[in-house]
Amino acid sequence: MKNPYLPSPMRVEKIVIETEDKNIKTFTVNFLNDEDEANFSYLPGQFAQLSVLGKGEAPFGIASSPTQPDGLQFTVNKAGVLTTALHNLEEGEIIGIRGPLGNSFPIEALQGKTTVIIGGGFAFTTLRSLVNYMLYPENRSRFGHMVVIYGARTPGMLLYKEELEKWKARTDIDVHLTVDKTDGNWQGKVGVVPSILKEIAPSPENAYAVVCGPPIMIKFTLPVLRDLGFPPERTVLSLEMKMKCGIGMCGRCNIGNQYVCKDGPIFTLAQLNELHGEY
Amino acid sequence: MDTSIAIRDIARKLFDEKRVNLIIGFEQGSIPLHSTPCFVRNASEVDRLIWNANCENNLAKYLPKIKERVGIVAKGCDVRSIIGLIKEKQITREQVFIIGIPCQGIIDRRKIEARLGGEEIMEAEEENDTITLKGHNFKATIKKEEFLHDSCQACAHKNPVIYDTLIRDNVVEGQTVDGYKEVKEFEAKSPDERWQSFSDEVSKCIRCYACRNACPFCYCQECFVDSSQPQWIGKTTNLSDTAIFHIIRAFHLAGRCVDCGACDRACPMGIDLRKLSKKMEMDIKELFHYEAGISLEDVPPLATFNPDDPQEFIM
Amino acid sequence: MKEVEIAKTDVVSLLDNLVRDYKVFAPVGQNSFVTFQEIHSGSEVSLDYINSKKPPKEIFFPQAERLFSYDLSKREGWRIEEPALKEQQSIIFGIRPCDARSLVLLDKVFDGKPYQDPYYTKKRKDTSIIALGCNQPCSTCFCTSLGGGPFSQDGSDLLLVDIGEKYTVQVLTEKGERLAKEHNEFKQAEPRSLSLMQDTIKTAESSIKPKIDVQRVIEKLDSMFDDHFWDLVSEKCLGCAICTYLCPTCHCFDITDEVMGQSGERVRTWDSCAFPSFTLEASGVNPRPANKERYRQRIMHKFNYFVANHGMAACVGCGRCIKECPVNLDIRVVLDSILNHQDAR
Amino acid sequence: MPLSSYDEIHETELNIMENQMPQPEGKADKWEPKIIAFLCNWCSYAGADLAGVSRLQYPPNTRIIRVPCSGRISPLLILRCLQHGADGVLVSGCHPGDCHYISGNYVARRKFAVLNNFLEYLGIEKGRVQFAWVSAAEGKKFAQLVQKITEDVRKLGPATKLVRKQV
Repeated sequence: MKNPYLPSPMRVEKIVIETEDKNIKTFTVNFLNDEDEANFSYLPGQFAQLSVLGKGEAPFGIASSPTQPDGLQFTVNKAGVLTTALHNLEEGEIIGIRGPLGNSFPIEALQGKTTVIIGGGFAFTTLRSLVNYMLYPENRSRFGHMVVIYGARTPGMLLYKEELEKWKARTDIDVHLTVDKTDGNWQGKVGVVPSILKEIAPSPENAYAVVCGPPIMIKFTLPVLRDLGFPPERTVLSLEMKMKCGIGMCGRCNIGNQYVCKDGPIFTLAQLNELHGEY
Repeated sequence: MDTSIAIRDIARKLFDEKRVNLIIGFEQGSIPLHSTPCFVRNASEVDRLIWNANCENNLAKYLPKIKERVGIVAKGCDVRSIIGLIKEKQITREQVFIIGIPCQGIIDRRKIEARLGGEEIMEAEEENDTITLKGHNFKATIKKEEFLHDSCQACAHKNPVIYDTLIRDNVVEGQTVDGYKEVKEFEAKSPDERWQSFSDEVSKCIRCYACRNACPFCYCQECFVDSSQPQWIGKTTNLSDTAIFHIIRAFHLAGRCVDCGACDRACPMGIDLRKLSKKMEMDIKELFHYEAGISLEDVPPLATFNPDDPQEFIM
Repeated sequence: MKEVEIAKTDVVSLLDNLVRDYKVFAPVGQNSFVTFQEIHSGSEVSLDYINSKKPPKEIFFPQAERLFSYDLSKREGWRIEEPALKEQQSIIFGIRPCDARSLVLLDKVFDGKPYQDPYYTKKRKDTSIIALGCNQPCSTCFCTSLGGGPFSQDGSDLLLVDIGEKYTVQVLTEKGERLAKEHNEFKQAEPRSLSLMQDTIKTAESSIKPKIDVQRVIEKLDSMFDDHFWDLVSEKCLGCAICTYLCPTCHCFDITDEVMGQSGERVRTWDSCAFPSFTLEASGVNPRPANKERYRQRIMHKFNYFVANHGMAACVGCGRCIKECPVNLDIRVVLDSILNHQDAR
Repeated sequence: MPLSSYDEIHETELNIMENQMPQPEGKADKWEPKIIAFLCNWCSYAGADLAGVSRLQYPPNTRIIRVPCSGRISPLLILRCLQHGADGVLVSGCHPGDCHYISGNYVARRKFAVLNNFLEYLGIEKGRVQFAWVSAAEGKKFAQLVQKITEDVRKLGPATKLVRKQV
């Protein structure tokens, strides 16, 4: 029996500062042991527990796509003890990883459908994984048209800026970037994600909406999706809760009888409507 | 008049006159020798309110988060806690209507259980100065005064220091035991004996924090033990962690604790918490001539100073 | 089912024999209450007890347990050390049937699908359970409402029934059978003993009342999540962890790194849904910000969520939370008020 | 490093404290007292500085942590030192009347009086935790003080009572 509490070592290969406030960094990490690498097969939407010995452990959505050859990526916002410890790391240092944990975005269900991907702030990480996964040449034909609506407080707070540019250059994906506050040079939209969504009004026909963002964004986005005609069964959310074990035992991340770490973090709105809400 | 009835009459009047939105008192508990806190919101519910020698909780605990006008049934020690809370600006004097109970002391269930040696009490009936207990194989009548809680025996303020109404005549003040006797006995031991005894006590701790949560003065938004940024002390039941928890908990109550005994009664493991708090109380009295919860005017001792404070211990 | 019997006078010698081959945990009186402790001779045990202060869950799920340790002075590489899970056959002797039953329930959490907890399961698998039935259940016992009983066999390998001079012993599993065979203190049960046993069981079972309709509680809770009920029922709760820490079925935990100098360890410690820090996120958001949400979680988890996930309520009716609650917030009263609750909407 | 929040200040102090802590050594015969000194920025730290620039000799067993005021020292910081391997703790601030913040040391004095009694009451050896007033001009006093506490703690031997053991 494999001990699910034991982290496997990974080397931090690269650290990129993503945002102008320098509070969000993306870490590219690689397994030290081939065996660990072979055991780590994941899909977009899943997360992993990252360890800094002496500081603890915290869950992070996997920001890379399994189609990427260059290791795993995690984008980390500095907020607590562990994230601060991660931010203090230098390239070459070793961290621990447990995972992949949780379920993934409903890849099967998205096949042949239009996918409207709606993200806000630094919660865009697993959505980025999904977009890259779907855009991957060998996968692309399995999925229909893609629409991305992504918002941040300011242009400088958008993640993955170079990649966003590449996406924009493609014709099989509509990318709408928006900021709450412009900095003058900003060419994109200005406004919060729900209002931009309303403005763009993607058709719900044969389409899925995948939403990930801060609670306040989700709160105002869901009614817009409903009005646009997206049924709860085709509205997909990724949730965040405080987690410790990541394997459904420690008891804190439940929404009703579902554990976000084990049964989630991806739920359809239809599923969530069935559950008692504390999130 | 029966105290319970007197409380109900006052409570009814307070609701009728719209002077409070809520009254916190006691109602009959679900098992023998237990009363339980009771939140009454209108006149039709006042008959739930009771008074007996098992009304052990310090209801002042509930005041800090209450925003409305509130009536509270309060024993001598509870009133002293309310004074502290008013001084610490957790509640205003105007907001709270004190239904003061001159208190004859409350029963320490554990003392009775120890006397019974493991027999379960199935029924208990209180009558004036005695309680009649019934179990599977026994029936006994005990004198209340023999089973009062330690903090009640050491209590020098049985009558409420302040109040809006007094529910019955004042009782005769006076301690039946010297409250600092145990502290002094403890002090007489050698340092190693003291440490051993302290470690034995705190090693029973299961970190349930009932002592903290039962205490009217533990109202911090985030307790130091819960903080994760930084994590001040370990989460384990390692002696070092539990010892530091208990030292700091006692210290945080220095000059504030009124020896209501709520922590002691709440502790499921029977840790002698008063041995810590009484030492604090005694020292504060000796060093700074201060007794907590007696007056609304004087400044808490650790929030002020006197240029001539003792400092022999400082080099 | 097979029965044997053992004279009360032989229990000490049985235990003396058992401690030679097994790590034996049994009720031991200490500090005016009884807890389960490892014993080294039969004479340490006090079987004349109502129930242990702390539930025996801590034998498998200790309040603080090392998951692994590491050395921080090594900057290079990665070295974490798993604690060796010892090969040690153990016995819990004299556990009450409610607590034995709680282990069945904990198994569902720690030994489920898809993850198994190696620390718990290893100890659990290597342990035999010898339970002691309750001739005189407490006034706070409500095991029969939860599908258990003073002589419930769930979770036990052997079950002792006190019939005066002797215990009859119900042999419930292969593990139990082996134990009964290996130790000659266990004798063939006499017919008279068996009929005494039946009488004892019947008397004890009928002494527990009233029975709470837990099935209806479970169903009613389906629609009570948003009810004002929780504001009122949680009002007097102090938010301490007595009820969760002393509960034989509560199993929530925290994981922290504890460092001393350069040597660190990752430890798992009991945690409680009653604590604000349980769900407080690093961002400062707390999905269960007050007693209301936290007490609701406790009740919902035990009597609704756990049922949905594992087919049984996460309560065995041992009554510890009732006895120890500092404000007498009696879970039976809460269940009753759920039953009597009229939907306000 | 800019400190942005109250929490971060605490975290930083703890980190300093733990990093300052001399590493546990092998055998008892090699044991040397490890002492943490919390010195207020305005008087005692300057006093220590003066001891240094005056080239006064004192034992090297003490690690200094500069704090804004003796009033900042919470009993928890002291206990954490003892928990994490310090054998002694010294807290020093400005003389009464000289506090940069007018009354910080006066309030601290009351707190320390209670704490000092309480630690002794619990059986923590007298002398493990000591308090002093050292002004910016008292370089010599500081050197003598460190000399004294080092000797006191050496006599007491390694602190064991509050030391954290692993699970």
